[in-house]
Amino acid sequence: MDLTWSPQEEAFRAEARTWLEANLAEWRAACGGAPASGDTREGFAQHLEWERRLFEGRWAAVSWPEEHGGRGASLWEWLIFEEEYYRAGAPPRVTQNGIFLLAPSIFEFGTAAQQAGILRRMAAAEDLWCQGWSEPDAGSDLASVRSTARRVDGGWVLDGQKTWTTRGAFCTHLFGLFRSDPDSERHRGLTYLLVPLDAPGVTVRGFGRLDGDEGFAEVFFDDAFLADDAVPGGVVLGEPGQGWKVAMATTGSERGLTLRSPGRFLATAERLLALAARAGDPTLRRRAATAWMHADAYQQQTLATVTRLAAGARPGAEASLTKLWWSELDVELHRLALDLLGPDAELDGPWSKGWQFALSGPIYAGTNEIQRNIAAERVLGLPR
Amino acid sequence: MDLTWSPQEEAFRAEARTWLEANLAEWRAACGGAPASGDTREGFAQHLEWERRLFEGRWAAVSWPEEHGGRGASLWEWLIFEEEYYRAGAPPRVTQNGIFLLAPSIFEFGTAAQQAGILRRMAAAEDLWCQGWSEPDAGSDLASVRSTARRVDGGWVLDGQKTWTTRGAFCTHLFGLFRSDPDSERHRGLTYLLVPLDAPGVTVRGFGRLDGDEGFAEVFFDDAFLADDAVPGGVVLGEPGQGWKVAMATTGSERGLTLRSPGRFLATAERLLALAARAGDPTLRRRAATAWMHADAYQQQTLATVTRLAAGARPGAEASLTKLWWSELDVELHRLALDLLGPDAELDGPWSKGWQFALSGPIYAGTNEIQRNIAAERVLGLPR
Amino acid sequence: MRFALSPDQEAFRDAVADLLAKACPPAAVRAAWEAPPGQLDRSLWGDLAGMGVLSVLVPEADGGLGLDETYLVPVLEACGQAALPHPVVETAMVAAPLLGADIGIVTTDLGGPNLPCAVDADALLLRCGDRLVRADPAAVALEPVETVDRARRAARLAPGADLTDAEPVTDHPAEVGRALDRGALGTAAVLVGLAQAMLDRTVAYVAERHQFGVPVGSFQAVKHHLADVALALEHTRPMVWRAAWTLARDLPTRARDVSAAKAMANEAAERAARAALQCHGAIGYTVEADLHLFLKRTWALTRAWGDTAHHTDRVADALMP
Amino acid sequence: MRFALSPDQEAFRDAVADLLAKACPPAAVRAAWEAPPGQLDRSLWGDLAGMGVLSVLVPEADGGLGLDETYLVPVLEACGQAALPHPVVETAMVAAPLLGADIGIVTTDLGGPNLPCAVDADALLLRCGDRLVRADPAAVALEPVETVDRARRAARLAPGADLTDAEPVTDHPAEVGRALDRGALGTAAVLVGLAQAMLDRTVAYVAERHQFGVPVGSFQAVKHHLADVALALEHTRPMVWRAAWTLARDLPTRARDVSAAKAMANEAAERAARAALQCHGAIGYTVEADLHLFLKRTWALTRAWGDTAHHTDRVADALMP
Repeated sequence: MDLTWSPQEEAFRAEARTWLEANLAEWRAACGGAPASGDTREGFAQHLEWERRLFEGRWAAVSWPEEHGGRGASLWEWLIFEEEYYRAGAPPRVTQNGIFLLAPSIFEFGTAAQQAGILRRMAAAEDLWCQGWSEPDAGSDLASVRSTARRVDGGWVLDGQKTWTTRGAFCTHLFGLFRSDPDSERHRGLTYLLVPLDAPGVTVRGFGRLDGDEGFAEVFFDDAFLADDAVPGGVVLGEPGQGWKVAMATTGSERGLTLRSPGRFLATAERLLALAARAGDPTLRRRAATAWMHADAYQQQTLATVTRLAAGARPGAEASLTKLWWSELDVELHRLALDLLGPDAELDGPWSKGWQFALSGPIYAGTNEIQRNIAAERVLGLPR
Repeated sequence: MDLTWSPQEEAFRAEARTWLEANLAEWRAACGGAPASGDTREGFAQHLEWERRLFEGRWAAVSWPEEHGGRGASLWEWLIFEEEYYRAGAPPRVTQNGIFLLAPSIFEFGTAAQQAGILRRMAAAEDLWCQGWSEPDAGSDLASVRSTARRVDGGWVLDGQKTWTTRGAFCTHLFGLFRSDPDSERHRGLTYLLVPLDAPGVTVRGFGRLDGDEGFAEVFFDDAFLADDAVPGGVVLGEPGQGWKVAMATTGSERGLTLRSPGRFLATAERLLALAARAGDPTLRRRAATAWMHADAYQQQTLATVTRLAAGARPGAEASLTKLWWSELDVELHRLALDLLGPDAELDGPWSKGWQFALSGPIYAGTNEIQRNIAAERVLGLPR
Repeated sequence: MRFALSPDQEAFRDAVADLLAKACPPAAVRAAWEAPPGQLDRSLWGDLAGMGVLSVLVPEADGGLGLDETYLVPVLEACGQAALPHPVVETAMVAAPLLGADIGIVTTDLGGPNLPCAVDADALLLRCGDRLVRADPAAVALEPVETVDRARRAARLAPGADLTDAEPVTDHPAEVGRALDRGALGTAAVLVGLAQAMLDRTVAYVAERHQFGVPVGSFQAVKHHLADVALALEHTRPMVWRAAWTLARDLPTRARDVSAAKAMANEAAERAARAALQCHGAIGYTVEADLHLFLKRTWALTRAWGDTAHHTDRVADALMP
Repeated sequence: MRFALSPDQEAFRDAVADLLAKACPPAAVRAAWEAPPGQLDRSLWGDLAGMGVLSVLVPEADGGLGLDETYLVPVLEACGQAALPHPVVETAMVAAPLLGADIGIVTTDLGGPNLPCAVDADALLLRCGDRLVRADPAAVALEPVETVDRARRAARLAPGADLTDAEPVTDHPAEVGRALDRGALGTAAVLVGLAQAMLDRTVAYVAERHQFGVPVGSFQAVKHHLADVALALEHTRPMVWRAAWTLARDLPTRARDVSAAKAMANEAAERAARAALQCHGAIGYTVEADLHLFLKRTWALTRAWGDTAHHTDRVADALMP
């Protein structure tokens, strides 16, 4: 057991902190002081500027190999960067669905040509990727996807509809599952496709999320033609018909470490402490201490997990527990913030926005009800 | 809407209060000051003295007709009596399984001869009835009862085992379900039988409950012979083979109003307030106020229910909500008491006993998980 | 003892509920999100006034119905069930007993700094030190605020707003206290109605929505979430009705009973909102589904007219003086 | 950074766990319920001493292992998992660093008024004003108390017990503070072990117990109860290990880290106890099943060495000075 950072890691932290401070100040100034939400049209453009700045500083995807725009950072350094990122008050990553959800699958299943053609542009925020999992009748039950991909000469013809696609209206590309074998059922006969949203026959309609921003989109495919070379290296990730396997690797990332690092919640907890310290109510003060403990526990648990991963372990079903923890922690932190704000909790602002965003946590990436089933069955071994 | 008591009801309350004060003092003095728990052998005998005293004062079963030892009290008066009973600090009723669980079924399904032969002796604590529902493999799943009753000349031959029979080791009679049709399954082919525990072939073994008292028993039936006239009016309640219907009426009572009147919890909440007022911790103070509100809400909800019942409504699936409320309220009240006691919560005493007893509430009479299913399916109409 | 609405009380409540079912569907609530200041639906308000909803607590001699809170509270529940955007608690429950009948749309700062429907109000009932005053919205500096629930149409008094010209209403502490309790209880009733509406909508949704080949509502976890809401409501509504009785009779337990009602209504509505959103899933997480109208009202009202901590402390003070 | 036990730490923990699996089954815990005063199993205690468990924190020069809390805390978890009745926290974690190796069974009143295993102790470590003293149990008036967990074998100091002849141990506030933190953290570790044991036993039980024709563990409600326990444990154990590191290095975050560990261990163990009993049903509600041994220990230890409120306030004070 050794809970200290090495001098190299401390140096990495210092470099990240310095860069973030300077660049955040510059970016904010360029946005006229207060950037808009990244889930609005105006704000998205501003956030792209931020993403490009990150890429230029080689901070867009620190854990990636240098050839793809990263700096080959260790998992530890990635954690440190995330901590510094949120401590500095840097904005949510509008590129996150590509970098944290698609990219791990590209590293695992993509050809060298796909990796070379996709990753660097993704890190540079030149291609903007959104997720195409959910359909109107396939939410938690992902295996019931009905959108189809029909093999034709030189490509695929896509039909169907995806929905609840985060920031879909602002993105350039979609990754998702399509039923390529019309006679298949459930998780068989699905193909994982990479789809430029400007392909003929694709229509995107943005719509309002709970927080009022146009953060969701529906994507319609009407005999859309997806040419085999519409994406460098090819539009199929993995093998045709093997989409479920590839997707599961991606949803594993979504639930686990990469989507929500502890740094984000620690930063929220610190802001909450400042609010609670001013409030003076002893019960709220106690609740604030408890919420901080839960954020800190997430950090400690992550250090234990990363120790295992660094020693070569594969992420397992424990990722379900992680997803339960951070999503419910986020609700706890923001509920307390609203209770601290009292009658002004109803005002539109960072805490009320954060509250509404937090409420999506227990729903997306597999509802928490499903995560609890998974934890019980696969971690504890209870009968199905 | 009229939330006042009538002068008659107030007079009834005053009479009950006066009688309880005087008689409790006398009984306690007769027990040498502090009676033992009614779930121990010594204490059970003391509590029988109390029950006989109640019967002599016509307080043993206030809502029963006078001919059976009651005073024909209205549901309102019954509520008032319960409130006064627990406010006075009177002990839990060791006769409760007969008076509150069996008797409603006897009133509904019993013949005149059974009513005449059973009820008055029950109220007088001459016959002491315990419940014979659960079996080692039939807990929540009551319909999986395996104990059998075989029809023979002049009676029934019983085989099998009942368990978790509260105070079984101290009782004289058992009521329960037996499979009388050997080819039947689930809730068909069951007969509701009334069984003297001194019948040949019946063995009772007491064993310790969580709180250490010998409050549970196993009852073994080995070719036990139950003569048709072993109980006045006959040993079958309702028709042979119709036991499930009769039992459901009884478990309805168990879940609902008659088992746990609000008076008991209001009295506990009042004692808790006294404890919290001394403690000074603002969070515990707030929790005490909340617990009191929940007890008070049970009282108000009961008044609304009794208003409906008094107007002729039948108790419905809402009884599930009632059972959820009082059982979780009881846990809440006692957990808070232990938190108020701090390190001395571990001492054997009324609060730690009460805590352990409270923990049985969410388990018995149908676990709270099953009650929530019933509430969702039958009150809200969700699909099975 | 009769813990139930009288036939009169029930008929009144049902009549208002029928009106709201027709005149205040979710589309009407959405309209209040978008309507410019001053353009809140006056026709519906007129209908409510016509039915006497706004003057229940005004003596008959003064043109009111001359009834008490046990009549108004069930009606406010119905208003909550429809997520009615108008300030009916502020007008009918709080202002009318002080200002009389036919006062138009009235709002107040007694429930908190953000005055609901302040951009539409005909009159303001304001706290001025220990007094209550009536002010003309045109004569008082109001600053609109952006609320998560835009149907709140709220504004707050500008710092240092001048109330010297405002008309005195009362400086009697008991009257001020009663007004505060009326606002808290009325809001509790609205919250019970909101919770019921969220429960009903969710029950309907999970019965119809299928995943994994079965209705979502057949999963035990979903059943338990919704059973918990039903459980809370079953034990909260009687607390609200009882407090109406206490308030109507001005019994000595008023502070305790009103605060217990508001604290429990806050908790029940918050639980209902949480369960409703979770059981709706992603569909509930859009502004295209109507659910969000109810969620956002709930989040505002649980912290208006005193939050749970405030009212719990008040109960504690009454019980453990 | 390496947040995991070293091979040494793991081997030590596993060796103790193996011993306890053999020498401290539930029957041994039951024996401690019934054994007369002074008759607590000395052979097992001797084995623990022989393995060095009781002198982990004693310098090698003084006959101990000369190791730190990161070695002892995982072992205490194993002790909790076996519901070991002996005062291993009091002796090994609290007394040994102050009194040295080979001190027999030592108990203390630092964790609360009820001294565990006081009826068996060879020595008492007592608070006397601001000082700590060592007393001979024969020379101090002790009154046995009846505890729900009879394996606690507790007694308390008689009012006005005379400590004038007791041997001074320390009057250094830092040493007293460290002893208190060691007791709290050791108890947190025991609670994590108890919680793990209750979870494991319940998982095994619900897989085997059938109702309605299926294993009880296949019901979603049961799954969710137990997933919640696993969730709490997964995030509590690292807090306990981290606090061991903090304590070993005497870092400035000691109060915060130790109290966070105890507060979270309290909550995790309480949750585990609640879920374990509920998922066992009536079988768990008997003294014939072993579960109650773990439940009752949990209820005692969650409120010993500072309850959740105490430790949460301490975290709050550290975070919001």
